[in-house]
Amino acid sequence: MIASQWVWLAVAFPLAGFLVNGALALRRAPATTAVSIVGPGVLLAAFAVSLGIFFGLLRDPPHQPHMVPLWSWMPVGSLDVTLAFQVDQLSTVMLLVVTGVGSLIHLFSVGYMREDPGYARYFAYLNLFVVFMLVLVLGSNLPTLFIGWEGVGLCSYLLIGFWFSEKANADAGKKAFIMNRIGDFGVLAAMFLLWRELGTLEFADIAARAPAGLAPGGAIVTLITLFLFLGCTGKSAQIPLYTWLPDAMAGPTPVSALIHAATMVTAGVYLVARTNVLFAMAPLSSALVAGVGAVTALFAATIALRQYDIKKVLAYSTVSQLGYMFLGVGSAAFAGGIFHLVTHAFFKALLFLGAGSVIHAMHHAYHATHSHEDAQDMRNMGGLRQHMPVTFWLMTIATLAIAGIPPFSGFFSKDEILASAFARGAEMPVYYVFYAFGLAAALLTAFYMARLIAMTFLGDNRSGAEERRHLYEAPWIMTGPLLVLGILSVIGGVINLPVFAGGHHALEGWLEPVTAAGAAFARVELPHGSTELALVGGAVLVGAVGLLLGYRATLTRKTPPAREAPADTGLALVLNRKYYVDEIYDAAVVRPLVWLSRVVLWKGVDQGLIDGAAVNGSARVSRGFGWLGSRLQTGQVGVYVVFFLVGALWILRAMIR
Amino acid sequence: MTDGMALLGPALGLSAILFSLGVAGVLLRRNVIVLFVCIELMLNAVNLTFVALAQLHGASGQVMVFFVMTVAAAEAAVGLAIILAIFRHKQSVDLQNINLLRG
Amino acid sequence: MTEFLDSIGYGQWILHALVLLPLLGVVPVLLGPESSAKWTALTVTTLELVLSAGLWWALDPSRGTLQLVSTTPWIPTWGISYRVGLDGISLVMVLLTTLMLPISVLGSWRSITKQERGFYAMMLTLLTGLVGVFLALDLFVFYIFFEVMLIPMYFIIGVWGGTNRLYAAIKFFIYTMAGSLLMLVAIVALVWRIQVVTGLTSFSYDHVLQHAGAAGPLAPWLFAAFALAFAIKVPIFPFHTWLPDAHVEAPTAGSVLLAAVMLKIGTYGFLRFAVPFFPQVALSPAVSRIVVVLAVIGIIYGALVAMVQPDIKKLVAYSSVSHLGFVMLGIWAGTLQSVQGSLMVMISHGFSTGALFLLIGMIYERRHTRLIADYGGIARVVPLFSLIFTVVALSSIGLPGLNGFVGEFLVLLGSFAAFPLATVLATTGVIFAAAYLLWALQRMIYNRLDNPENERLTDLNGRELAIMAPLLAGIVWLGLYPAPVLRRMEPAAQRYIQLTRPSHEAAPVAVTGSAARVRP
Amino acid sequence: MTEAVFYVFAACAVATASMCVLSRSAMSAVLWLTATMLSLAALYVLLGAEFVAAIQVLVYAGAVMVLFLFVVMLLNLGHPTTDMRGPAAMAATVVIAGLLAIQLFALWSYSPDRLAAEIAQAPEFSDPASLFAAGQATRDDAVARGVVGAVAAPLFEVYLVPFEITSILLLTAIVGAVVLAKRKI
Repeated sequence: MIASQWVWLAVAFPLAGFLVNGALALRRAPATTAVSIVGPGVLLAAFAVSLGIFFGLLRDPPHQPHMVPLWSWMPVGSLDVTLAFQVDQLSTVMLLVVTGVGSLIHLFSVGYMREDPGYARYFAYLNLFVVFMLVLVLGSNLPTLFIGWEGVGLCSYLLIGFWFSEKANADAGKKAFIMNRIGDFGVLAAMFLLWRELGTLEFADIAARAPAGLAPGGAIVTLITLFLFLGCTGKSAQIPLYTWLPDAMAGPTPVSALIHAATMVTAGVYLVARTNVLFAMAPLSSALVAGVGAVTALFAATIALRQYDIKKVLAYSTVSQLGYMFLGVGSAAFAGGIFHLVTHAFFKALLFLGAGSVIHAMHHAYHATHSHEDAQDMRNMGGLRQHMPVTFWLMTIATLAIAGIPPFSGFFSKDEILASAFARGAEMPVYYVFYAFGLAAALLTAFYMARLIAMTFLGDNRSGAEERRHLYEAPWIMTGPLLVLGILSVIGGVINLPVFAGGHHALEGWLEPVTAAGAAFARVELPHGSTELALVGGAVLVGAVGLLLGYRATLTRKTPPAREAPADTGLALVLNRKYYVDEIYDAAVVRPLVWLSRVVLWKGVDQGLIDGAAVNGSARVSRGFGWLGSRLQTGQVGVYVVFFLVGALWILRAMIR
Repeated sequence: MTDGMALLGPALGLSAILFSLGVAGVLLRRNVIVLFVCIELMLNAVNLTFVALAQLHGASGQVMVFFVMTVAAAEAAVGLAIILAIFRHKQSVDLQNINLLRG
Repeated sequence: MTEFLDSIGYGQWILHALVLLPLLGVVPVLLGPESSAKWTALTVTTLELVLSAGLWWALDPSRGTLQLVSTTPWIPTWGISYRVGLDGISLVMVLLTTLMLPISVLGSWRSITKQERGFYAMMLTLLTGLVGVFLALDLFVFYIFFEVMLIPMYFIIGVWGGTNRLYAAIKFFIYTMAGSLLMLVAIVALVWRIQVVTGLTSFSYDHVLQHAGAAGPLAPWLFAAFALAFAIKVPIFPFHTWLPDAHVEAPTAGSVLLAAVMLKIGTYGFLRFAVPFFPQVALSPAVSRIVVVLAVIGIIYGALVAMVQPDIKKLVAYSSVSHLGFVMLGIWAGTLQSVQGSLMVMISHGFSTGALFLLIGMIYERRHTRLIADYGGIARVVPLFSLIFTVVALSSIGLPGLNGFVGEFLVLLGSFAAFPLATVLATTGVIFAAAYLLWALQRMIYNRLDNPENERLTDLNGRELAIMAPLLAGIVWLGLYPAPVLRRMEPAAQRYIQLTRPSHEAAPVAVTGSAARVRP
Repeated sequence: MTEAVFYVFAACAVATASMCVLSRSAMSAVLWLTATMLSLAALYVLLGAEFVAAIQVLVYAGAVMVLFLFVVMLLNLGHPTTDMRGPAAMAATVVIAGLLAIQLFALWSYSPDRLAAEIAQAPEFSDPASLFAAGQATRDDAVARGVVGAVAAPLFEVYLVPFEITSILLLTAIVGAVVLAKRKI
């Protein structure tokens, strides 16, 4: 047990790791062993600290968060932004998830990235990411959170563009950063509004002052929450700012697991849960949150149906699952949203790492035969079950979890969100629609996950005869973390078991002190009895049907390898091209903006109007006068004399009376 | 009052006539040498004024005439040298052919 | 430290020493051999930096008034005296200046090869002008320093600049001159009006400040003249077009000083002179609206135009237009947070833009091109350069934890109460900032290395690292722990607010009733 | 008597000056100007400036005009048809020189009495008598010290520095003239 005051250690360890690895990265000579020890080591140390703090909190659950001020950051008049951490039930949960899942992914990376020339740089970035993520979840006020908020975006940018020599990777990183920035704009605007209205940026003070200082359901609180949610859509890849996340798969796969599945992208959900009182006070915004979540869940799931890149499927799946979480927090089930965040961290990290393991194997196989086939295309896989049994079984577990099959973890969390949305429908009927969307998304989720498993692991192998001999299971340093995540995916639901399963909503009770402020304004009464059972049964049924359909639809048809595959047509093409959203954004926003900047503003206004007309124009006018003057200089002395005499006469006229 | 003082007005009038004649010459002639001659004429007109007013103001007026003469001599020397140089260059002393000052 | 400074009478001579030392340094630079000019200049500027460091302790941080004031009569019949002094605002500006000078001298170490004596003499003269501008407390003396710094810069651009240097230098000169001459007229007119009312002819800052109300109906015109001079210097859209040309053509040191210090003279002028003299005019709704609209246009316009620049120096130049827009917004919003934020933006813009220009200069020395398209993928060959370039770019973008964020955040937070819509629009600037710098970053140091000329680039050497080290330290320090700087400036910022809005409380304004209810 | 002599020489001066302006060749213009100068020398005597008159004859009419003659002969311009300007210039000349003459001829009416009256009205000068007193003092001086001494005293006392500067001017002019006129140095 560790006192909460020592929470800064959890941040300091990865920070030290970042500095060490960063220094090693700048050296010409690789220091693989040192990096392998330092990189995951600091994470494990941070995890140990987190566990200690957690047990300390468990023994004596506080009603007020423990504040750990570090130093005064921006003291200006009555504004006194302190760099401070707060340890409470919510931040502890996040702390555990970040350091725990983070440790596993760091370990996995040791195996996955070992041969990369940028190994030390990779771990430096990864450690730095953890630093910022911890600052994000621990920050006791919005500016501190914002350090982490932007910091994780930076690390995401750096890691997506890790292999920066490919323009596509660098593009993807930049896109992620800029889209996140659009969201950050929202967070900033929300901060300004909060400061004006409440005179504070501390979470504790916001929770205390908001009920009195803001009108529930009023325009101000709605605006604040909308701005906050804009930030969440950027960070957590919701409509309309989701397009960066699939592109972000350009980064190394463990990065996708850590940043783009388990931790960073869930920051938006965390932020909503953290400011739950505001969202609870703004039912309109909550409905929007839930609605965007539900629509995103369904929308992304449809796209995932026709993706061939194994990571792209998982990316859209992540977008879709994040939609679920927002559906949850939008339905005032803040604990439910966090619950799904936790279980999703387990099984999605597992899925990504499993995919990483598969890609690793495929990559090595293609590398061995000097083939340039796409190691991530599922059409080139198939039948990997024989070659990678551990990965196969673990990914199957994760699939069952995400599909919502009891008793796996995803079942409980997903079910709770759907039930909450259904329950909110009693107050606002539009939530029934959201519920339906969620259910449909569940069906599609099960479908595309079954398709993924079937295409990858079942059926015949399509990688090629020569390559087949080089397909091996990953080493223990990679399968070990997978195994742990597999266990967590199975039993993860235990942290918040519902009553019908013999539990008592432990997580909900644990988070009670944090969500209490919001609960005063919006509280979900989960359905009981037959309704509950019907909902549960429906969800399970949908999941099972989806799995079955996906399995059958994939295996009954013969899948040709990528190089022989016919081009998609019709709806499949639209889905494969992600509804052309990227193209639409490009044509509607990016290109016009660049055109406006280049042609209108720069060439037109700056060079044409201001410089050309005004500045050089005045120069031209004075030169014109100068030319006129020089015309008078004929060089004929007589003319000068005439001028001179006329002037002299003029003066004489004035002098002689 | 001496005799000369009664001549102040007529002397100034004569100086005006001579000066105007000089100006007319400068405007009328193109030959650079004649131009110089006319300028000398104007200087002489001014000298007359100085001398006439010296009756009232004291010897300063006469001293000024010395200075004017000195400057005139210097001007004549340099000016004529310039004319020589230009003539060598252009084979002409006609002002119309000399427009080095053209802007 | 304070005791030590007192014991050597620091406060009595330091301001004069700071102004005179560089001027005296010109003599050995010009008389010495060509090869030792840079060493002399480095010694003098470093000495100046060391000397000026004591100001940090010499200033009483609890008072917002002007301190260490020293007056020497100069032209008594016109009421002109050599009067210098400083407060928290001048303090940080002077320190920024004295820090930037040795850095730019080091930055010119290899790149200036012709007429070195002249160049370093110009640099030292420029230092006198810059320090003097921030210290002057007599309008006439201020004007003189304002011009003094103009001339060396003109020569630095015009003699040691790029291919199109004459156009840029003359444009810079005439632009600035046009404004400053109007300002001179305004100064004289103001002093004359005050003389009519009070019977005392004095260019003294305090006297003018106290009686500026005497301007009467002339006030709008006088303010306009002051504002134009400073607006050109800032520069505010649409008076900014000299900046890209000057930056592109200037040698590295010129760009650094132009961006890091000289632009701040415009905003400093607003803070010190234009607004406190004529608060009724400057903060009237009509003028406020114009300034705020121009500031917001500057922020967004600068960012958008920066985005499409093919020349990296021009890109940074336009980004300056964008950043300085924040400063103007903050000054006009007039809350403690926004004014402090403006000051922070001024400082951190000095650090990050100065560092950017230095880095561009370093890579330019190697490749002799400023076109972004000529680079690409160089992170692989020059990792250290790329790392530092990335950090500096991120600080310019305003990443929290680095210096750029603090100022922008405070400006926007403080301005929101006064101009909500403008502030929200200005906030979009952070998006565009990310867009233009990251895009440039990607095209320069990421992507594929497809130009064989870039293969041979060498990474930063010791001297260059020594140049960047203090700047990087400042970037991180100001980003994480700006509190000492903020505390130094706070009384002066308070005083500015009191001067301009005597009726308002200087504390952050809670406009709405709801907030008032919450406050205990 | 004095006035009659004055008008005779004045008429001579105007006539010769007119001939100088109108004469066709440069040579005769120079000679006519010399005649004007001699007439003026006579007038100087009448106005009480005997020393100036002597210098006028010796230096001006003697030396400077000879220089002109030298140059005219050196250039050997022959007999040009005319160097008069065209009718437009003629008209301009008449207008400008006429206006100038009219303006300046107003000076004719200036007598010492009128001057004294105007000076007395002007607030800047207090006493017209002090001005005339200077003239009287010069005449007294001339009686006492001779005509040369009357001019020499102020020249070497009050105007010493300008006098020295004039000598430098002359030196410069000599050097300049030599440099300009020589083909090669």
